[in-house]
Amino acid sequence: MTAETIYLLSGAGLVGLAFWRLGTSGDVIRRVLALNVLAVGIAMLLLAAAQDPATVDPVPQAFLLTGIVVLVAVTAALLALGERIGGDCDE
Amino acid sequence: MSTAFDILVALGGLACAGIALVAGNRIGSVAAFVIMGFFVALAWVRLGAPDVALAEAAIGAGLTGALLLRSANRLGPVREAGVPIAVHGIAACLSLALAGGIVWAFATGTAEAVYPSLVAARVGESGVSNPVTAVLLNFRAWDTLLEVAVLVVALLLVSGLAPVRIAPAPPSELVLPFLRIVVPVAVLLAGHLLWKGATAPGGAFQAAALLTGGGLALALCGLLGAGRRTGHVLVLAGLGGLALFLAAALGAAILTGGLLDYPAGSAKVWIIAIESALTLSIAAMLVSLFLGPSEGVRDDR
Amino acid sequence: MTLALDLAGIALAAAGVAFLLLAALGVWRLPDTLCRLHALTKADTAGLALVAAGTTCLLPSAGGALSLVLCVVLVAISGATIGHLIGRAHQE
Amino acid sequence: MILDLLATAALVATLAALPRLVVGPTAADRILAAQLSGTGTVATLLLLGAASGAPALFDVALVFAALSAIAGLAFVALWRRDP
Repeated sequence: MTAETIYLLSGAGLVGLAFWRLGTSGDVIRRVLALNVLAVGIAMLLLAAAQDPATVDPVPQAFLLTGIVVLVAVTAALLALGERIGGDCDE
Repeated sequence: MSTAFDILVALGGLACAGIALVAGNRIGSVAAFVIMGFFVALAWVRLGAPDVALAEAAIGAGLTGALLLRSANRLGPVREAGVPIAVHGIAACLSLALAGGIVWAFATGTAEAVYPSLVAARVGESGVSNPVTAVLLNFRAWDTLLEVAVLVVALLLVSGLAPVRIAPAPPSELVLPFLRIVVPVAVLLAGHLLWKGATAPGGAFQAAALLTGGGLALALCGLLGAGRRTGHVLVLAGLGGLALFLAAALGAAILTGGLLDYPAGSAKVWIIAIESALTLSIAAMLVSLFLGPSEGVRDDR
Repeated sequence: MTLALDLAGIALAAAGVAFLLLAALGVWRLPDTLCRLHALTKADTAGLALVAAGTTCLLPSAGGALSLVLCVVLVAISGATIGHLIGRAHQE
Repeated sequence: MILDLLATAALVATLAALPRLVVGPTAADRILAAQLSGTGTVATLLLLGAASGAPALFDVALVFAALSAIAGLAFVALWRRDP
Protein backbone atom coordinates (compact mmCIF):
# COMPACT_ATOMS: atom_id res chain seq x y z
CA MET A 1 0.00 0.00 0.00
CA THR A 2 1.55 3.30 -1.03
CA ALA A 3 1.31 6.57 0.86
CA GLU A 4 -0.89 7.89 -1.94
CA THR A 5 -3.55 5.19 -1.39
CA ILE A 6 -3.47 5.57 2.40
CA TYR A 7 -4.04 9.32 2.28
CA LEU A 8 -6.62 8.95 -0.49
CA LEU A 9 -8.67 6.61 1.71
CA SER A 10 -8.21 8.82 4.74
CA GLY A 11 -9.20 11.96 2.81
CA ALA A 12 -12.35 10.24 1.55
CA GLY A 13 -13.09 9.10 5.10
CA LEU A 14 -12.73 12.67 6.42
CA VAL A 15 -15.07 14.00 3.72
CA GLY A 16 -17.65 11.31 4.52
CA LEU A 17 -17.43 11.99 8.27
CA ALA A 18 -17.82 15.73 7.74
CA PHE A 19 -20.88 15.30 5.50
CA TRP A 20 -22.54 12.93 7.97
CA ARG A 21 -22.09 15.47 10.77
CA LEU A 22 -23.22 18.40 8.62
CA GLY A 23 -26.39 16.45 7.86
CA THR A 24 -27.21 15.41 11.40
CA SER A 25 -26.08 18.17 13.76
CA GLY A 26 -27.79 21.40 14.61
CA ASP A 27 -25.06 22.78 16.82
CA VAL A 28 -23.17 25.79 15.43
CA ILE A 29 -19.70 24.81 16.61
CA ARG A 30 -20.11 21.22 15.46
CA ARG A 31 -21.15 22.42 12.03
CA VAL A 32 -18.17 24.77 11.80
CA LEU A 33 -15.88 21.93 12.92
CA ALA A 34 -17.43 19.68 10.27
CA LEU A 35 -16.75 22.35 7.64
CA ASN A 36 -13.10 22.50 8.73
CA VAL A 37 -12.80 18.71 8.63
CA LEU A 38 -14.36 18.75 5.15
CA ALA A 39 -11.73 21.25 3.99
CA VAL A 40 -8.92 19.11 5.41
CA GLY A 41 -10.36 16.01 3.69
CA ILE A 42 -10.55 17.76 0.33
CA ALA A 43 -7.02 19.10 0.76
CA MET A 44 -5.80 15.59 1.49
CA LEU A 45 -7.53 14.25 -1.63
CA LEU A 46 -5.95 16.98 -3.77
CA LEU A 47 -2.45 16.41 -2.43
CA ALA A 48 -2.75 12.62 -2.63
CA ALA A 49 -3.94 12.89 -6.23
CA ALA A 50 -1.04 15.19 -7.09
CA GLN A 51 1.43 12.87 -5.37
CA ASP A 52 4.29 11.85 -7.61
CA PRO A 53 7.68 10.85 -6.21
CA ALA A 54 9.54 12.28 -9.20
CA THR A 55 8.19 15.86 -9.31
CA VAL A 56 6.49 18.25 -6.93
CA ASP A 57 3.25 19.78 -8.19
CA PRO A 58 3.20 23.33 -6.79
CA VAL A 59 -0.25 24.30 -8.08
CA PRO A 60 -2.38 22.28 -5.61
CA GLN A 61 -0.06 23.38 -2.82
CA ALA A 62 -0.63 27.03 -3.74
CA PHE A 63 -4.40 26.40 -3.84
CA LEU A 64 -4.31 24.83 -0.41
CA LEU A 65 -2.32 27.71 1.08
CA THR A 66 -4.91 30.16 -0.22
CA GLY A 67 -7.63 27.80 0.97
CA ILE A 68 -6.27 27.62 4.52
CA VAL A 69 -6.29 31.40 4.94
CA VAL A 70 -9.74 31.79 3.36
CA LEU A 71 -11.08 28.94 5.52
CA VAL A 72 -9.91 30.56 8.72
CA ALA A 73 -11.54 33.84 7.67
CA VAL A 74 -14.80 32.01 6.90
CA THR A 75 -14.58 30.16 10.23
CA ALA A 76 -14.19 33.44 12.10
CA ALA A 77 -17.15 34.97 10.23
CA LEU A 78 -19.36 31.92 10.83
CA LEU A 79 -18.51 31.79 14.51
CA ALA A 80 -19.26 35.51 14.88
CA LEU A 81 -22.63 34.90 13.19
CA GLY A 82 -23.21 31.87 15.41
CA GLU A 83 -22.49 33.85 18.55
CA ARG A 84 -24.96 36.48 17.37
CA ILE A 85 -27.81 34.05 16.78
CA GLY A 86 -27.10 32.14 19.97
CA GLY A 87 -25.94 28.71 19.06
CA ASP A 88 -28.92 26.81 17.70
CA CYS A 89 -29.32 26.64 13.93
CA ASP A 90 -32.66 24.84 14.06
CA GLU A 91 -34.64 27.48 15.88
CA MET B 1 8.26 0.98 7.97
CA SER B 2 7.19 4.26 6.50
CA THR B 3 3.92 2.58 5.47
CA ALA B 4 3.21 1.91 9.14
CA PHE B 5 3.98 5.58 9.83
CA ASP B 6 1.56 6.73 7.14
CA ILE B 7 -1.17 4.41 8.36
CA LEU B 8 -0.76 5.66 11.95
CA VAL B 9 -0.91 9.30 10.79
CA ALA B 10 -4.04 8.64 8.72
CA LEU B 11 -5.75 6.72 11.51
CA GLY B 12 -4.80 9.37 14.06
CA GLY B 13 -6.27 12.10 11.85
CA LEU B 14 -9.49 10.16 11.32
CA ALA B 15 -9.81 9.30 15.02
CA CYS B 16 -9.31 12.94 16.05
CA ALA B 17 -11.83 14.12 13.45
CA GLY B 18 -14.31 11.58 14.80
CA ILE B 19 -13.76 12.68 18.40
CA ALA B 20 -13.99 16.35 17.43
CA LEU B 21 -17.31 15.83 15.66
CA VAL B 22 -18.96 13.44 18.12
CA ALA B 23 -17.68 14.41 21.59
CA GLY B 24 -20.36 15.90 23.81
CA ASN B 25 -17.75 17.95 25.64
CA ARG B 26 -16.85 21.30 24.08
CA ILE B 27 -13.24 21.42 25.29
CA GLY B 28 -12.70 17.80 24.28
CA SER B 29 -14.02 18.48 20.83
CA VAL B 30 -11.83 21.58 20.31
CA ALA B 31 -8.75 19.83 21.73
CA ALA B 32 -9.37 16.90 19.37
CA PHE B 33 -9.53 19.35 16.47
CA VAL B 34 -6.20 20.91 17.52
CA ILE B 35 -4.61 17.43 17.71
CA MET B 36 -6.05 16.63 14.30
CA GLY B 37 -4.11 19.65 13.03
CA PHE B 38 -0.88 17.98 14.26
CA PHE B 39 -1.59 14.75 12.38
CA VAL B 40 -2.67 16.66 9.29
CA ALA B 41 0.59 18.65 9.29
CA LEU B 42 2.52 15.37 9.50
CA ALA B 43 0.46 14.08 6.57
CA TRP B 44 1.32 17.17 4.50
CA VAL B 45 5.00 16.60 5.28
CA ARG B 46 4.71 12.99 4.13
CA LEU B 47 2.91 14.09 0.96
CA GLY B 48 5.81 16.38 0.09
CA ALA B 49 4.10 19.69 0.89
CA PRO B 50 6.13 21.40 3.65
CA ASP B 51 4.78 24.80 2.55
CA VAL B 52 1.24 23.72 3.41
CA ALA B 53 2.43 22.01 6.60
CA LEU B 54 3.95 25.30 7.80
CA ALA B 55 0.71 27.21 7.32
CA GLU B 56 -1.37 24.37 8.82
CA ALA B 57 0.96 24.25 11.81
CA ALA B 58 0.51 27.94 12.53
CA ILE B 59 -3.19 28.31 11.73
CA GLY B 60 -4.50 24.95 12.91
CA ALA B 61 -2.56 24.89 16.16
CA GLY B 62 -3.08 28.55 16.93
CA LEU B 63 -5.83 30.63 15.44
CA THR B 64 -8.62 28.12 14.68
CA GLY B 65 -8.33 26.46 18.08
CA ALA B 66 -8.42 29.81 19.88
CA LEU B 67 -11.41 30.97 17.80
CA LEU B 68 -13.33 27.77 18.56
CA LEU B 69 -12.53 28.03 22.27
CA ARG B 70 -13.76 31.64 22.30
CA SER B 71 -17.07 30.68 20.72
CA ALA B 72 -17.42 27.52 22.80
CA ASN B 73 -17.08 29.62 25.93
CA ARG B 74 -19.75 32.05 24.75
CA LEU B 75 -22.20 29.49 23.39
CA GLY B 76 -22.10 27.10 26.33
CA PRO B 77 -22.61 23.33 26.19
CA VAL B 78 -23.70 21.39 23.10
CA ARG B 79 -27.38 21.81 22.31
CA GLU B 80 -28.67 19.13 19.99
CA ALA B 81 -32.29 18.86 18.88
CA GLY B 82 -32.13 15.06 18.79
CA VAL B 83 -32.33 13.89 15.20
CA PRO B 84 -34.37 10.70 14.60
CA ILE B 85 -32.34 7.54 14.13
CA ALA B 86 -33.59 7.15 10.56
CA VAL B 87 -32.03 10.49 9.61
CA HIS B 88 -28.73 9.36 11.14
CA GLY B 89 -28.94 6.16 9.11
CA ILE B 90 -29.74 7.91 5.85
CA ALA B 91 -26.98 10.51 6.40
CA ALA B 92 -24.47 7.76 7.21
CA CYS B 93 -25.42 5.77 4.09
CA LEU B 94 -25.19 8.84 1.84
CA SER B 95 -21.83 9.86 3.34
CA LEU B 96 -20.45 6.33 2.91
CA ALA B 97 -21.63 6.33 -0.69
CA LEU B 98 -19.99 9.71 -1.23
CA ALA B 99 -16.70 8.55 0.30
CA GLY B 100 -16.79 5.37 -1.77
CA GLY B 101 -17.51 7.35 -4.91
CA ILE B 102 -14.59 9.67 -4.21
CA VAL B 103 -12.21 6.75 -3.71
CA TRP B 104 -13.49 5.12 -6.91
CA ALA B 105 -13.15 8.35 -8.91
CA PHE B 106 -9.63 9.13 -7.70
CA ALA B 107 -8.40 5.54 -7.91
CA THR B 108 -9.63 4.91 -11.45
CA GLY B 109 -9.22 8.36 -12.95
CA THR B 110 -6.22 8.82 -15.17
CA ALA B 111 -5.17 12.40 -15.61
CA GLU B 112 -1.95 13.75 -16.98
CA ALA B 113 -0.10 16.01 -14.52
CA VAL B 114 0.25 19.13 -16.68
CA TYR B 115 1.32 21.75 -14.15
CA PRO B 116 4.71 20.49 -12.88
CA SER B 117 6.41 20.70 -16.26
CA LEU B 118 4.78 24.06 -17.11
CA VAL B 119 5.83 25.57 -13.78
CA ALA B 120 9.32 24.07 -13.99
CA ALA B 121 9.77 25.58 -17.45
CA ARG B 122 8.85 29.11 -16.38
CA VAL B 123 10.00 29.26 -12.76
CA GLY B 124 13.29 30.84 -13.87
CA GLU B 125 11.43 33.92 -15.14
CA SER B 126 9.33 34.34 -12.02
CA GLY B 127 12.09 35.88 -9.91
CA VAL B 128 11.92 33.23 -7.16
CA SER B 129 13.03 29.62 -7.11
CA ASN B 130 10.42 28.18 -4.73
CA PRO B 131 7.74 27.00 -7.22
CA VAL B 132 4.91 27.45 -4.70
CA THR B 133 5.81 31.10 -4.13
CA ALA B 134 6.18 31.53 -7.90
CA VAL B 135 2.63 30.25 -8.44
CA LEU B 136 1.16 32.30 -5.58
CA LEU B 137 2.75 35.65 -6.34
CA ASN B 138 3.56 35.56 -10.01
CA PHE B 139 1.68 33.04 -12.17
CA ARG B 140 -1.56 33.18 -10.19
CA ALA B 141 -1.10 36.43 -8.28
CA TRP B 142 -4.71 37.25 -9.15
CA ASP B 143 -5.93 34.50 -6.83
CA THR B 144 -3.83 35.86 -4.03
CA LEU B 145 -5.14 39.39 -4.57
CA LEU B 146 -8.72 38.12 -4.43
CA GLU B 147 -7.93 36.06 -1.35
CA VAL B 148 -6.85 39.19 0.49
CA ALA B 149 -10.12 40.75 -0.66
CA VAL B 150 -11.99 37.78 0.89
CA LEU B 151 -10.20 38.44 4.17
CA VAL B 152 -11.26 42.10 4.04
CA VAL B 153 -14.88 41.07 3.43
CA ALA B 154 -14.77 38.68 6.41
CA LEU B 155 -13.30 41.44 8.56
CA LEU B 156 -16.07 43.85 7.53
CA LEU B 157 -18.69 41.18 8.27
CA VAL B 158 -17.28 40.53 11.75
CA SER B 159 -17.12 44.28 12.45
CA GLY B 160 -20.69 44.64 11.31
CA LEU B 161 -21.88 41.81 13.55
CA ALA B 162 -20.17 43.49 16.50
CA PRO B 163 -19.61 40.48 18.75
CA VAL B 164 -18.47 41.10 22.28
CA ARG B 165 -14.73 41.71 22.49
CA ILE B 166 -12.70 39.07 24.24
CA ALA B 167 -11.95 39.80 27.86
CA PRO B 168 -9.13 37.52 28.96
CA ALA B 169 -8.57 36.83 32.62
CA PRO B 170 -5.73 38.94 34.05
CA PRO B 171 -2.42 37.15 33.41
CA SER B 172 -0.29 35.73 36.17
CA GLU B 173 3.18 37.16 36.69
CA LEU B 174 4.72 34.00 35.26
CA VAL B 175 3.32 34.74 31.80
CA LEU B 176 5.51 37.80 31.20
CA PRO B 177 8.87 35.98 30.94
CA PHE B 178 7.19 33.49 28.63
CA LEU B 179 5.88 36.27 26.39
CA ARG B 180 9.26 38.04 26.41
CA ILE B 181 10.81 34.97 24.82
CA VAL B 182 8.07 33.51 22.65
CA VAL B 183 6.74 36.66 20.97
CA PRO B 184 10.13 38.01 19.77
CA VAL B 185 11.08 34.53 18.57
CA ALA B 186 7.80 34.28 16.67
CA VAL B 187 8.49 37.64 15.00
CA LEU B 188 12.06 36.58 14.11
CA LEU B 189 10.83 33.26 12.75
CA ALA B 190 8.20 35.04 10.68
CA GLY B 191 10.92 37.20 9.13
CA HIS B 192 13.02 34.11 8.51
CA LEU B 193 10.15 32.29 6.77
CA LEU B 194 9.27 35.37 4.72
CA TRP B 195 12.81 35.78 3.43
CA LYS B 196 13.32 32.06 2.89
CA GLY B 197 10.07 31.79 0.96
CA ALA B 198 11.74 32.90 -2.26
CA THR B 199 14.01 29.87 -2.40
CA ALA B 200 12.69 27.25 0.03
CA PRO B 201 9.41 26.33 1.77
CA GLY B 202 8.03 29.40 3.51
CA GLY B 203 6.47 32.67 2.38
CA ALA B 204 3.97 35.38 3.16
CA PHE B 205 1.11 33.18 4.40
CA GLN B 206 3.27 31.08 6.66
CA ALA B 207 4.97 34.16 8.10
CA ALA B 208 1.60 35.87 8.59
CA ALA B 209 0.19 32.83 10.36
CA LEU B 210 3.16 32.81 12.71
CA LEU B 211 2.85 36.56 13.43
CA THR B 212 -0.85 35.97 14.13
CA GLY B 213 0.16 33.36 16.69
CA GLY B 214 2.40 35.91 18.42
CA GLY B 215 -0.41 38.46 18.34
CA LEU B 216 -2.83 35.93 19.83
CA ALA B 217 -0.41 35.17 22.65
CA LEU B 218 -0.29 38.90 23.48
CA ALA B 219 -4.07 39.27 23.17
CA LEU B 220 -4.78 36.23 25.35
CA CYS B 221 -2.61 37.70 28.08
CA GLY B 222 -4.53 40.96 27.89
CA LEU B 223 -1.66 42.99 26.42
CA LEU B 224 -3.11 43.66 22.99
CA GLY B 225 -6.42 44.98 21.82
CA ALA B 226 -7.55 46.48 25.09
CA GLY B 227 -7.89 49.97 23.70
CA ARG B 228 -9.78 51.46 20.81
CA ARG B 229 -6.61 52.58 19.05
CA THR B 230 -5.12 49.08 18.61
CA GLY B 231 -8.26 47.91 16.86
CA HIS B 232 -8.17 50.81 14.42
CA VAL B 233 -4.46 50.30 13.74
CA LEU B 234 -5.00 46.60 13.03
CA VAL B 235 -7.91 47.23 10.65
CA LEU B 236 -5.98 49.98 8.86
CA ALA B 237 -2.95 47.71 8.51
CA GLY B 238 -5.22 45.05 7.03
CA LEU B 239 -6.78 47.41 4.52
CA GLY B 240 -3.36 48.89 3.75
CA GLY B 241 -2.06 45.56 2.52
CA LEU B 242 -4.90 45.20 0.05
CA ALA B 243 -4.41 48.80 -1.09
CA LEU B 244 -0.69 48.23 -1.61
CA PHE B 245 -1.29 45.00 -3.52
CA LEU B 246 -3.78 46.81 -5.78
CA ALA B 247 -1.35 49.69 -6.25
CA ALA B 248 1.36 47.20 -7.21
CA ALA B 249 -1.03 45.56 -9.69
CA LEU B 250 -1.84 48.94 -11.28
CA GLY B 251 1.81 50.03 -11.22
CA ALA B 252 2.85 46.83 -12.96
CA ALA B 253 0.06 47.36 -15.47
CA ILE B 254 1.33 50.85 -16.28
CA LEU B 255 4.93 49.63 -16.61
CA THR B 256 4.34 46.44 -18.60
CA GLY B 257 0.79 46.61 -19.91
CA GLY B 258 -0.45 43.53 -18.04
CA LEU B 259 -1.99 43.49 -14.57
CA LEU B 260 0.46 41.92 -12.07
CA ASP B 261 2.89 41.28 -14.92
CA TYR B 262 6.09 42.38 -13.24
CA PRO B 263 8.84 44.19 -15.23
CA ALA B 264 11.45 41.72 -16.47
CA GLY B 265 14.51 41.40 -14.24
CA SER B 266 13.07 43.02 -11.14
CA ALA B 267 10.37 40.44 -10.41
CA LYS B 268 12.02 39.35 -7.17
CA VAL B 269 12.00 42.89 -5.76
CA TRP B 270 8.29 43.24 -6.54
CA ILE B 271 7.48 39.86 -5.06
CA ILE B 272 9.41 40.45 -1.83
CA ALA B 273 7.86 43.91 -1.41
CA ILE B 274 4.33 42.60 -1.95
CA GLU B 275 4.95 39.63 0.32
CA SER B 276 6.23 41.82 3.16
CA ALA B 277 3.17 44.04 2.98
CA LEU B 278 0.91 40.98 2.74
CA THR B 279 2.50 39.36 5.78
CA LEU B 280 1.77 42.36 7.99
CA SER B 281 -1.69 42.92 6.60
CA ILE B 282 -2.85 39.27 6.74
CA ALA B 283 -1.55 38.96 10.30
CA ALA B 284 -3.31 42.17 11.32
CA MET B 285 -6.59 41.02 9.76
CA LEU B 286 -6.44 37.57 11.34
CA VAL B 287 -5.74 39.03 14.78
CA SER B 288 -8.63 41.46 14.46
CA LEU B 289 -10.91 38.63 13.28
CA PHE B 290 -10.16 36.98 16.60
CA LEU B 291 -10.46 40.13 18.69
CA GLY B 292 -13.68 41.41 17.16
CA PRO B 293 -14.23 45.03 16.14
CA SER B 294 -12.63 47.96 17.87
CA GLU B 295 -14.53 49.64 20.69
CA GLY B 296 -15.71 52.56 18.59
CA VAL B 297 -17.57 50.30 16.15
CA ARG B 298 -19.32 48.14 18.68
CA ASP B 299 -22.91 48.80 19.58
CA ASP B 300 -24.45 47.71 22.82
CA ARG B 301 -26.48 44.57 22.44
CA MET C 1 34.53 9.50 14.62
CA THR C 2 31.45 9.89 12.46
CA LEU C 3 30.27 6.42 13.39
CA ALA C 4 30.66 7.15 17.10
CA LEU C 5 28.72 10.39 16.63
CA ASP C 6 25.97 8.58 14.74
CA LEU C 7 25.71 5.92 17.41
CA ALA C 8 25.57 8.53 20.17
CA GLY C 9 22.92 10.42 18.24
CA ILE C 10 20.73 7.35 17.79
CA ALA C 11 21.17 6.38 21.47
CA LEU C 12 20.19 9.88 22.62
CA ALA C 13 17.19 10.00 20.27
CA ALA C 14 16.06 6.55 21.45
CA ALA C 15 16.32 7.66 25.08
CA GLY C 16 14.30 10.76 24.22
CA VAL C 17 11.57 8.73 22.53
CA ALA C 18 11.52 6.45 25.58
CA PHE C 19 10.92 9.53 27.77
CA LEU C 20 8.10 10.64 25.48
CA LEU C 21 6.47 7.22 25.69
CA LEU C 22 6.84 7.33 29.48
CA ALA C 23 5.17 10.74 29.55
CA ALA C 24 2.33 9.34 27.45
CA LEU C 25 2.03 6.37 29.77
CA GLY C 26 1.95 8.72 32.78
CA VAL C 27 -0.76 10.89 31.24
CA TRP C 28 -2.71 7.77 30.44
CA ARG C 29 -2.42 5.88 33.72
CA LEU C 30 -1.84 8.29 36.61
CA PRO C 31 -4.85 8.77 38.92
CA ASP C 32 -5.56 12.52 39.01
CA THR C 33 -5.05 15.68 36.99
CA LEU C 34 -2.17 17.17 38.98
CA CYS C 35 -0.23 13.85 38.87
CA ARG C 36 -0.72 13.73 35.12
CA LEU C 37 0.40 17.35 34.78
CA HIS C 38 3.53 16.46 36.72
CA ALA C 39 4.33 13.51 34.43
CA LEU C 40 3.65 15.56 31.32
CA THR C 41 5.69 18.68 32.03
CA LYS C 42 8.91 16.96 33.11
CA ALA C 43 9.14 13.79 31.03
CA ASP C 44 7.89 15.54 27.91
CA THR C 45 10.43 18.36 27.99
CA ALA C 46 13.28 15.98 28.85
CA GLY C 47 12.24 13.67 26.02
CA LEU C 48 12.19 16.44 23.45
CA ALA C 49 15.56 17.79 24.65
CA LEU C 50 17.13 14.34 24.27
CA VAL C 51 15.58 13.83 20.83
CA ALA C 52 16.91 17.23 19.71
CA ALA C 53 20.38 16.43 21.10
CA GLY C 54 20.36 13.14 19.24
CA THR C 55 19.20 14.80 16.03
CA THR C 56 21.98 17.41 16.34
CA CYS C 57 24.58 14.60 16.45
CA LEU C 58 23.11 13.16 13.25
CA LEU C 59 23.06 16.41 11.26
CA PRO C 60 25.54 16.57 8.37
CA SER C 61 26.55 20.14 9.28
CA ALA C 62 26.35 22.25 12.42
CA GLY C 63 24.24 24.91 10.64
CA GLY C 64 20.89 23.39 11.49
CA ALA C 65 21.66 23.00 15.19
CA LEU C 66 20.42 26.51 16.01
CA SER C 67 16.83 25.74 15.08
CA LEU C 68 16.94 22.56 17.16
CA VAL C 69 18.16 24.44 20.22
CA LEU C 70 15.47 27.08 19.66
CA CYS C 71 12.85 24.31 19.41
CA VAL C 72 13.85 22.89 22.79
CA VAL C 73 13.95 26.29 24.47
CA LEU C 74 10.50 27.20 23.12
CA VAL C 75 8.90 23.91 24.11
CA ALA C 76 10.53 23.98 27.55
CA ILE C 77 9.34 27.48 28.38
CA SER C 78 5.85 27.03 26.98
CA GLY C 79 5.51 23.64 28.66
CA ALA C 80 6.50 25.09 32.03
CA THR C 81 4.27 28.15 31.71
CA ILE C 82 1.23 26.28 30.42
CA GLY C 83 1.70 23.55 33.02
CA HIS C 84 1.67 26.19 35.75
CA LEU C 85 -1.35 27.99 34.29
CA ILE C 86 -3.37 24.81 33.77
CA GLY C 87 -2.54 23.61 37.26
CA ARG C 88 -3.69 26.90 38.72
CA ALA C 89 -6.86 26.97 36.63
CA HIS C 90 -7.58 23.45 37.78
CA GLN C 91 -7.07 24.30 41.45
CA GLU C 92 -9.46 27.22 41.41
CA MET D 1 15.87 2.99 8.80
CA ILE D 2 16.31 3.09 12.56
CA LEU D 3 15.37 6.75 12.47
CA ASP D 4 12.12 5.84 10.73
CA LEU D 5 11.47 3.39 13.53
CA LEU D 6 12.14 6.08 16.15
CA ALA D 7 9.87 8.53 14.33
CA THR D 8 7.11 5.93 14.37
CA ALA D 9 7.65 5.39 18.10
CA ALA D 10 7.38 9.15 18.69
CA LEU D 11 4.17 9.12 16.65
CA VAL D 12 2.85 6.38 18.93
CA ALA D 13 3.60 8.65 21.91
CA THR D 14 1.58 11.37 20.13
CA LEU D 15 -1.32 8.97 19.58
CA ALA D 16 -1.23 7.86 23.22
CA ALA D 17 -2.79 11.20 24.21
CA LEU D 18 -6.08 10.23 22.59
CA PRO D 19 -7.47 7.95 25.36
CA ARG D 20 -7.00 10.78 27.88
CA LEU D 21 -8.74 13.13 25.47
CA VAL D 22 -11.78 10.86 25.33
CA VAL D 23 -11.93 9.95 29.03
CA GLY D 24 -11.22 13.39 30.48
CA PRO D 25 -12.58 13.76 33.12
CA THR D 26 -11.82 17.48 33.55
CA ALA D 27 -11.26 20.13 30.88
CA ALA D 28 -7.68 20.53 32.12
CA ASP D 29 -7.01 16.86 31.27
CA ARG D 30 -8.14 17.35 27.71
CA ILE D 31 -5.96 20.43 27.17
CA LEU D 32 -3.10 18.45 28.73
CA ALA D 33 -3.60 15.77 26.10
CA ALA D 34 -3.32 18.40 23.37
CA GLN D 35 -0.11 19.70 24.96
CA LEU D 36 1.36 16.18 25.07
CA SER D 37 0.65 15.46 21.45
CA GLY D 38 2.09 18.86 20.49
CA THR D 39 5.46 17.90 21.97
CA GLY D 40 5.18 14.44 20.41
CA THR D 41 4.60 16.02 17.01
CA VAL D 42 7.65 18.28 17.38
CA ALA D 43 9.79 15.23 18.25
CA THR D 44 8.33 13.26 15.33
CA LEU D 45 9.11 16.10 12.94
CA LEU D 46 12.70 16.37 14.21
CA LEU D 47 13.25 12.64 13.73
CA LEU D 48 11.60 12.70 10.28
CA GLY D 49 13.80 15.66 9.34
CA ALA D 50 16.92 13.79 10.43
CA ALA D 51 15.78 10.68 8.56
CA SER D 52 15.01 12.45 5.30
CA GLY D 53 17.62 15.19 5.49
CA ALA D 54 15.06 17.90 4.71
CA PRO D 55 15.79 21.07 6.73
CA ALA D 56 12.29 22.41 5.95
CA LEU D 57 10.90 19.96 8.52
CA PHE D 58 12.91 21.67 11.25
CA ASP D 59 11.11 24.90 10.35
CA VAL D 60 7.75 23.17 10.67
CA ALA D 61 8.85 21.81 14.07
CA LEU D 62 9.92 25.30 15.12
CA VAL D 63 6.55 26.78 14.18
CA PHE D 64 4.79 24.10 16.22
CA ALA D 65 7.15 24.71 19.15
CA ALA D 66 6.55 28.47 19.03
CA LEU D 67 2.78 28.10 18.92
CA SER D 68 2.32 25.03 21.11
CA ALA D 69 1.22 27.26 23.95
CA ILE D 70 -1.62 29.06 22.15
CA ALA D 71 -4.31 26.41 22.74
CA GLY D 72 -3.37 26.17 26.43
CA LEU D 73 -3.24 29.96 26.78
CA ALA D 74 -6.62 30.34 25.10
CA PHE D 75 -8.08 27.74 27.45
CA VAL D 76 -6.70 29.40 30.57
CA ALA D 77 -7.59 32.94 29.47
CA LEU D 78 -11.05 32.34 28.05
CA TRP D 79 -12.60 29.37 29.76
CA ARG D 80 -14.97 30.08 32.59
CA ARG D 81 -16.31 27.11 34.50
CA ASP D 82 -19.81 28.57 34.81
CA PRO D 83 -20.32 31.35 32.29
